[in-house]
Amino acid sequence: MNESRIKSNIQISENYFLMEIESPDDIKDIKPGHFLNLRVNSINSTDPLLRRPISIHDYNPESGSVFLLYKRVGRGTEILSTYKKDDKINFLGPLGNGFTVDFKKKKILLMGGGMGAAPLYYLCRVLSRENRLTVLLGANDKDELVYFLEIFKNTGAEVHSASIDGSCGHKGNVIDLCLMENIYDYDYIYSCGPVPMLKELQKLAFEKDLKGEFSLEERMGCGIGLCLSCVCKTVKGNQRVCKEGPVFPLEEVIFE
Amino acid sequence: MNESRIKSNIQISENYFLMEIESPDDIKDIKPGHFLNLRVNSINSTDPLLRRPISIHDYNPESGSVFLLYKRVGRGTEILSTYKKDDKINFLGPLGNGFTVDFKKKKILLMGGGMGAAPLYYLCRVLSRENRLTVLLGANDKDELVYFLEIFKNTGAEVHSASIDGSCGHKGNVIDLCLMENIYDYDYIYSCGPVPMLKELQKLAFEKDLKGEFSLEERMGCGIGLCLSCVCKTVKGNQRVCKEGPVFPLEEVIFE
Amino acid sequence: MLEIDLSTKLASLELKNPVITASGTCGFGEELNEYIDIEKLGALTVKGITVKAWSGNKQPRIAETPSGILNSIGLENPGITGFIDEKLPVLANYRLPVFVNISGHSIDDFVFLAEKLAPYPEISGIEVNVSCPNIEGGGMAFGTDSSLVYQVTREVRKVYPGIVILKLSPNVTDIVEMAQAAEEGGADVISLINTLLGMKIDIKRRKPELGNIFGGLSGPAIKPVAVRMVYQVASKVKIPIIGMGGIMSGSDAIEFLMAGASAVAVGTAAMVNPVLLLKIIDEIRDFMKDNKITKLSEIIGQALL
Amino acid sequence: MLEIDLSTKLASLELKNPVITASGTCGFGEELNEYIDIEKLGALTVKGITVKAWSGNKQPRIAETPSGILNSIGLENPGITGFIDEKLPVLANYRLPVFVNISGHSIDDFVFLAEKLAPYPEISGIEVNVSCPNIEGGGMAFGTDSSLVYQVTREVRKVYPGIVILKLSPNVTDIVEMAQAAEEGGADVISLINTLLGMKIDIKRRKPELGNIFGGLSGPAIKPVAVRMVYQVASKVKIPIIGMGGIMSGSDAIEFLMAGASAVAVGTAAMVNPVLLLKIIDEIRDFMKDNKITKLSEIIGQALL
Ligand SMILES: Cc1cc2nc3c(=O)[nH]c(=O)nc-3n(C[C@H](O)[C@H](O)[C@H](O)COP(=O)(O)OP(=O)(O)OC[C@H]3O[C@@H](n4cnc5c(N)ncnc54)[C@H](O)[C@@H]3O)c2cc1C
Ligand SMILES: Cc1cc2nc3c(=O)[nH]c(=O)nc-3n(C[C@H](O)[C@H](O)[C@H](O)COP(=O)(O)OP(=O)(O)OC[C@H]3O[C@@H](n4cnc5c(N)ncnc54)[C@H](O)[C@@H]3O)c2cc1C
Ligand SMILES: Cc1cc2nc3c(=O)[nH]c(=O)nc-3n(C[C@H](O)[C@H](O)[C@H](O)COP(=O)(O)O)c2cc1C
Ligand SMILES: Cc1cc2nc3c(=O)[nH]c(=O)nc-3n(C[C@H](O)[C@H](O)[C@H](O)COP(=O)(O)O)c2cc1C
Ligand code: FES
Ligand code: FES
Repeated sequence: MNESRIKSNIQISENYFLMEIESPDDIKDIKPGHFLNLRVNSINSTDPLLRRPISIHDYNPESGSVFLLYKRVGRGTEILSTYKKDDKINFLGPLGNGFTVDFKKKKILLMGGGMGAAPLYYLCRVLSRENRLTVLLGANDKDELVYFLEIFKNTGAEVHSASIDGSCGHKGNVIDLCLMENIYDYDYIYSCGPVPMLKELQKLAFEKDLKGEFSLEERMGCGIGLCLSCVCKTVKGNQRVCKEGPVFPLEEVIFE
Repeated sequence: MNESRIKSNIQISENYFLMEIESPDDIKDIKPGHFLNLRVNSINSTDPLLRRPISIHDYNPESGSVFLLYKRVGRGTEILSTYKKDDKINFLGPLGNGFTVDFKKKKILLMGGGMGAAPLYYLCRVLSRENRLTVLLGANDKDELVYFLEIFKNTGAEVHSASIDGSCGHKGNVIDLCLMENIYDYDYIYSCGPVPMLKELQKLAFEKDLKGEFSLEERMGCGIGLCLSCVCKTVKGNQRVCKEGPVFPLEEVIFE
Repeated sequence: MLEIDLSTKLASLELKNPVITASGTCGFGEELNEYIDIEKLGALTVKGITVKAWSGNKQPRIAETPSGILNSIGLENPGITGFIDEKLPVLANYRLPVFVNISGHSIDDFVFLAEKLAPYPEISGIEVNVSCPNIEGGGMAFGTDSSLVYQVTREVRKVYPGIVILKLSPNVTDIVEMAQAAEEGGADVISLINTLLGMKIDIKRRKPELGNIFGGLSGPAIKPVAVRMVYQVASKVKIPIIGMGGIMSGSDAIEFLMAGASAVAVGTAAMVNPVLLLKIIDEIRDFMKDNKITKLSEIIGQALL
Repeated sequence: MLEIDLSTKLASLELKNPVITASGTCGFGEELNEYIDIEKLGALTVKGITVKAWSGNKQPRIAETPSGILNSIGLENPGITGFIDEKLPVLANYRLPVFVNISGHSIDDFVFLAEKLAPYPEISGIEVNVSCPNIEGGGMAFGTDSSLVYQVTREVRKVYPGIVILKLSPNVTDIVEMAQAAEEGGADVISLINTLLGMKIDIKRRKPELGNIFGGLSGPAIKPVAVRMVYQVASKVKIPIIGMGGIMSGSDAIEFLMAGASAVAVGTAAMVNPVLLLKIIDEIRDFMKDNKITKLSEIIGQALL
C-alpha cells in the first residue's frame, strides 16, 4: 500500500483528467500495462468502499512521476477529479503483468478504442525507441481524440484516427482503419478498448495469423488476486485480469 | 438547507476546535441556544450518514460570522476538524428554540460543564449587556478550561472554575462551586453540561426555589422534529430536544 | 418539450408522482412542511399509530452505522384517539393522499385500529405494519409467520374500505411467501421493506449502544437487500408494491421502480435532508427526459426478466 | 509493560490471536502472503471447495453498494482434488492453522468433501458452508432449514475428526434456531455470518448489474445485522462463534468479541486493503492496553446481559 503526493490533476476535456503523482521511492519497476488501484474514500468513511483500477498512462523515472489518465464516468472517478495538488492519494500497485516490451526493429501496431488508448501511451513511448510504430485511435468524437492524437504524434509514431460522428479523422470505427492498413506488414499488435472492438480485431488477427496482446478490463474487487471477481475466459481456463492479466496474448482470450 | 464558506477552523487545544463560518444572508435570527446540524460526509458518499448537531458558540451579525466550538470525540467531529478555510460546509439551521434572553438588571448565573460551556458564551455576551453575570465553569483539567476562562472574562462577567484534577481553579466539580456561591442571590440560572451535573443542579434549584433553563443534548436523527430520536422526559410528557428544546425550563425536565 | 407523466397507480388510487414519505421518518407532515411543500409529494405516510398512546423506548434511540442508521424509537405516538383528535384535522388540510401506518400486538388491535380509521375519507389508506422490530411481544412476529400475515390482512380487509397496504418485514427466510399471504388475504398494496434487525455495541461502555439493545437498520446500507426483495416479490404477486430502503437519489428510486415497485417511499434520506424528497422527484423526471421516456409505467418492472 | 494475551480458543484449537481470513476473500493464502506475513494471523480460511472444479458465474461478478459489495463469484474453485493436489502442499508450508471451507449441493457432497479432507493433519478444521447464496439449486437452502443444518452437521461430524465449523446463512427468520441445530448436530464452532442476499440494478441498461442477478452483500453495511446475530446466538449456544461481517478495524472486531464471538473473520476489508488484517490485530491489542485488559477472554461476551 502506498501513499503519494499529487503533483497535479488537470481537466483536459469535458470528462478527461490527467493526474500526475509522485512515484514512491521504493517503487522502481513500473512497466507499460501495469495499473494502480486507487482509494477514493475519505478518512473515516467506508463509502465508496472499493478501490478504482487505473492504468499507468506514463511514467517518468527521472522526474519520479507517474501519470494517470482517467475518464469521469461515475462516483469514483468524480471523486478523483476533485483531488487537488498536494493532496495525498492512497493506492495499491503497480499491479498486473504488463505488456511485452523486448522488441527491436519491428513493425508494431497499437490500437486503442476510447480510454483504451490510455495505457498504450507509455507502451508506445517505450517501444518507439527501437521499433516502427503505427497507432490507430478510435473514439466517439473529436473531443475524445485531440489529446491522444497530440501525444502519440509526439512519440514519432504514425497516427490515424477514426470517430463515430466523423468529427475527427475517418468517420467510422477503428476497425475500419485497421482494414485500411496492410495488416500483414505488422510483426506484432497491441490493443486495449471495448470488447466488441477486441473481438473483431481478434477475428482479423486469426485470419491473418497475427500475434499480439490485449489489455482487458473487468470489474475488480481486490485487484491483487484474492477474490476471483475479475476473471476472464481464456484457452487456459479462467484467468484473473488483475493477476495473470490485464495483458493476455490475443490468441488466448475467449470472448463470449 | 444552507451552505456556507468556512472562514477559519483552528485548533485551540488538543481536541478543541473553533470554526468560523459565513452566516448566509437569508438567516437573520440567530439566538443563543440555537444549534446547527452539520453535514460531515463528502460528495457522493453516504457514510457517515447523519449530520452532527453543534451549538452556536457565538454570532456576530456585523461581520456576518457564526462561530462553532467543538470537541473532537469521534469520526464526525474528526472530519469537521479537517475542514479548511474556504471549504464549504452544509448545514440545516439555526435549529431549536433558544434561551430566554429578555432580562434586564438581573443577577444571573451561568453554569457550564465541559463542552456545555460552548453555547453559554453567546448567551453570556447577549445577557451581559444589561445584567450582572456570574459564570461557573467545570471541566476535567486546565486544558479544557483555558479558552473558556479567557473568553468569558472578556464579557465582564465574574468567572470561577473547577477542574477534577485540580489543575485549574477549585479542585472538584462545578457543583461544589455552586454550593460556594450564595445561590439565593440569583434571579435566574442557565446551565448546559453532563446529565449528572444538571441533575444535581436541579435538586439544588428545587431546594432553593430557583428558576432557570437547561440546554439538553440527545442523539439526533433528523434535528428538525421528524423522527422522535431525541426525546427527553419532561413534566409535559416526552419533548423533542431538537424542536421543543434544546432549552427547557429547569423545573420541567425529568431526569431518570 | 417532452411531456413527462410521473403518475402511478396504487390499486384504485392515482398518485401524481411515485415518491411517498416512509412511516416514522416524517412525523405527521407538519414539521416537514416547514422545509418543503409536502403537497408536491406523491403521498404521505404518517408515523405508526397504536391503540394506546405510547412513549417509546429508552434513550439512546438512534445509532449511526456504516451508510445506515439503527433506530429503536419504539413507536412513540399519541394513540389512535390522539391521532384522530389532534393530528388528523391538520393532515386534512393538505391536498395529498395520506396513508396511516398502524401497529398492534394482536389481530384485534389491528382490526380495532382499522375500524377507527374507516370513517375518514381524508385518509386514502392504511399501512398495516406487521414488521416493527421495536415493540415487545409482537410487532415483527406477525410479519414472520405467513399464516398470521394472511389472517391480519383478511380481518383488516373486512373492516376497512379504503386501500389496505401490508408492510412486510425483511427479517424472514422467504419474503415471497409473506407477500403471497398478504395478497391472498386481500391486500391492495405491499410495502417493502421495513428495517433489518441489527445492533451496535459501544465498546467503551461494553454495552449495546441503543437503550433497547436491538434496533431497525435503515438507510443506503440496506438498499441491496430491499431491491432484491422487491424484485423477488414483483414477479410473484400481482398487486402493486411500494419499494423502500435506502433511497437517497432519483437513481436509487429508479432501481426500485425497475425492480417492479409502482411507487417508492423515502425515510432515512428525509431525515438527513428533507429537500431530497423533492429532489428525488426531479431526478426521476430528468432521467426520463434524458432517456426519452414519457410515462413512468414504462420504467416499472423493466429489470424483471 | 503490560503483557497482552491475544490468544483465544476455538474448541480444542488455540489461536494466537482472534483474527482469521474470511473464506473466499483471501484465495489460498499465497497472493495474500505477498502483502502481509500471513503467519501473523490467527488462522486462514480458504476459498470454498466443491466436489468438482467449478468455473463460477458470469461476469460481472461484483458490484459496489453503499459501504458494501455484492459478489456473485459462484464458488469458482479447483475442486477437492485440485485443492488437495495443488493448493494444500503450498498451504502446508505456512505455520498457522488452516480451515477449509466446503460447499455442496447435497448431504452426500458435504460428507464426501469432509472424508477427503479428513486425512490431512495440516488442516485444522473444515468450515461447512450451508449458506452460499451463489450456487444454484442448493447452497443457501441448506442453511435456511434447521433440520437440514442438523443433518449435514451430524453426518459431517461422523466422518471428520478435526474441528467442524458450521457457517450459517443470515437470510433466515431465526438464526438462533439454525445455530442450535448445528450445536445439536455436533458442530464445534459456528461461523456467523455469510453474506446477505441482495441485488443492484444498472438503470442505464435496465438490467440487474450482476451476471447472476442476485449476489451476496458483505462489508461494513451488514455489520449491524452480523453483530446482532452473534449476540443472539452467543446467549443461546455453548460452542464458540467466529464473528464476521463488515469488520474494517479493531473497534469493529471488538464489537463482535463483546457480542460473544471468540474469534473474528475479515473478508471485504482484506480485499480493500490486505494490510488491515494485521492492523486489526494491532488495534485490538492497543484497545486492551489502553483499557488495562490483559486477556482477550475478558472481552469476549462482555456486552451480553
Ligand atoms: C486494469 C484496468 C485499468 C483501467 N485503466 C483505466 C484508465 O487508465 N483510465 C480510465 O479512465 N479508466 C480505466 N479503467 C476503468 C476504470 O477502472 C473505471 O472507469 C472506474 O473504475 C469507474 O469508476 P467510477 O466509480 O467512476 O464508476 P462507477 O460506474 O460508479 O463504478 C462502480 C463500480 O464499477 C467499477 N467499474 C466501473 N466501470 C468499470 C470498468 N470499465 N472497468 C472496471 N471496473 C469498472 C468501479 O471500479 C466500481 O467498483 C481501467 C479498468 C481496469 C480494470
Ligand atoms: C443540541 C446539541 C448541541 C451540541 N453542541 C455541541 C457543541 O457546541 N460542541 C460540541 O463539541 N458538541 C456539541 N454537541 C455534541 C456533538 O453533537 C457530538 O459531540 C457529536 O455529534 C459527536 O459526533 P462524532 O461523530 O464526533 O462522535 P461519534 O461518537 O462517532 O458519533 C456517533 C453518533 O452519535 C452522535 N453523538 C455522539 N455524541 C453525542 C452527543 N454528546 N450528543 C448528541 N449526539 C451525539 C453523533 O451525532 C453521531 O450520530 C451537541 C449536541 C447536541 C444534541
Ligand atoms: C426513525 C425511524 C422510525 C420509523 N418508524 C416506523 C413506523 O412507525 N412504522 C413503520 O412501518 N416503519 C417505520 N420505520 C421504517 C421506515 O418506514 C422504512 O421502512 C425504513 O426506514 C426503510 O426505508 P429508509 O431506508 O428510506 O429509511 C421507521 C424508520 C426510521 C428510521
Ligand atoms: C468475494 C467473496 C467471496 C466469498 N466466497 C465465500 C466462500 O467461498 N465461502 C464462504 O463460506 N463464504 C464466502 N464469502 C463470504 C465471506 O467469507 C464472509 O462471510 C462475508 O463476506 C462477510 O464478511 P466481510 O463483510 O468481512 O466480507 C465470500 C465473500 C466475498 C466478498
Ligand atoms: S479483483 Fe480480486 S482476483 Fe482480481
Ligand atoms: S432528532 Fe428527529 S425529532 Fe429530534
